[in-house]
Amino acid sequence: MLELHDGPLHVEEIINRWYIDIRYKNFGAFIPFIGIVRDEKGIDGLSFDIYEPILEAWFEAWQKKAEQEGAMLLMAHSKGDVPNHTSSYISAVLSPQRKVGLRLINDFVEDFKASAPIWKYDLIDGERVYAKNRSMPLSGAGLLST
Amino acid sequence: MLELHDGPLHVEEIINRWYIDIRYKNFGAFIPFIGIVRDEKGIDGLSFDIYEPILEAWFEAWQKKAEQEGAMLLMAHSKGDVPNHTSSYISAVLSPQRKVGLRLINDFVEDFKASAPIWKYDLIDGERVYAKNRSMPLSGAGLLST
Amino acid sequence: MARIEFLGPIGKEPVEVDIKNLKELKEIFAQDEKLKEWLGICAVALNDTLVKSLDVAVKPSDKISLLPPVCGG
Amino acid sequence: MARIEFLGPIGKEPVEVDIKNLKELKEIFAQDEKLKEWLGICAVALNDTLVKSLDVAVKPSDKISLLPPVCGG
Repeated sequence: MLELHDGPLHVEEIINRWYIDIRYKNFGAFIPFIGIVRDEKGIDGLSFDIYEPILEAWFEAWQKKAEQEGAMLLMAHSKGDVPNHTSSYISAVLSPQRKVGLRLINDFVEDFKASAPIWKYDLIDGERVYAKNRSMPLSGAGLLST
Repeated sequence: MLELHDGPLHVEEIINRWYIDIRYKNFGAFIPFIGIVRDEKGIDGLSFDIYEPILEAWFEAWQKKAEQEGAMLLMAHSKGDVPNHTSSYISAVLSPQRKVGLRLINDFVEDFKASAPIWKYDLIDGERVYAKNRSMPLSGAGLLST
Repeated sequence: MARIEFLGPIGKEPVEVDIKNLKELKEIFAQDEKLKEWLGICAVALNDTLVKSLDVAVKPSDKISLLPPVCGG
Repeated sequence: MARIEFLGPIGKEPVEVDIKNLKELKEIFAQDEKLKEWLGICAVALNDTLVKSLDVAVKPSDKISLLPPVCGG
């Protein structure tokens, strides 16, 4: 399940709701990854744009991969502004055994960083500044350049 | 921080408390691993014995290792009986960046399985049956055998 | 006319172009000074699927998206 | 007398023994039929630190623990 929220994520609400939803599904490991906006480089927070159709297709492909190992993925992400010390991103793996779960949370989060169509901006003095240096070109980038 | 609880862990209370404690400490990644007792092989639950002095020393050694990478570890474990579909084990890594955190949660949980002085029993018809087949000899086992 | 969308930080309104394939789009964009800095780093999606080749036919009902470098989380 | 504790599933009460090193403990235990199944799989701690060698001196105030195979979580 993929959920998008306006502004910061309510970590307690989301984690508790997910746990209540899944605790009788007989998974042995529940591994959330919670991203929290760090106060650094003088920013007031981050801001995000998301292209939902491709994000959803990317997530569904990962969900199928997880299901083949008896596992399940959950993900929440913020749209718009997210102040320092609040959360913009939570993903979680549910798996029967720990080894599959620990591998999947690593691979899923890493591929998320490389492939999810989400654009990050630093919030500095009320302005959105594209975090170009921390961003990664998607697969096939440069196709239209001369 | 290492905390031991009698009976099942209250997942929501623990995770929420940890999150509230750490959210202003400027870690970028909070990665809990939550172990949930699976209903399998006809058990009613699990039960645990813990030898606390060695568990605490083991945890403190890991905490020092984590601190050297700017990270921090949290752990909760049950003593005694833990029914199916409740949690007996939560550990969490806090780290500035995701890569260190994802590596540490994997390595910490794996070493926990191999090294933490905790004994597991299946609860079957009210009896505690030592889970010998799923248990791992500690480093140096067999020293006193002839 | 195919519709071209410029996602995220590109900050450009969608345009409609009369093209038969992506090669023609590349030629049109080559004349756009403001797009130059983006073309080298943008991926391209046709109807929400990333494409890797310019030899892709484009129909008038198609949607083409330019996706700059990403950084979720 | 050093105190010997049998942890977890061994289910045996602590005993006190008069030994100068772990080699002597091994000799005493070799005569205990009920311990036989455990000795091959148990690790040994001296004052809560795992030891790897039998050439370890034991003082009367020492605590020795036998730790069977573990399975936390």
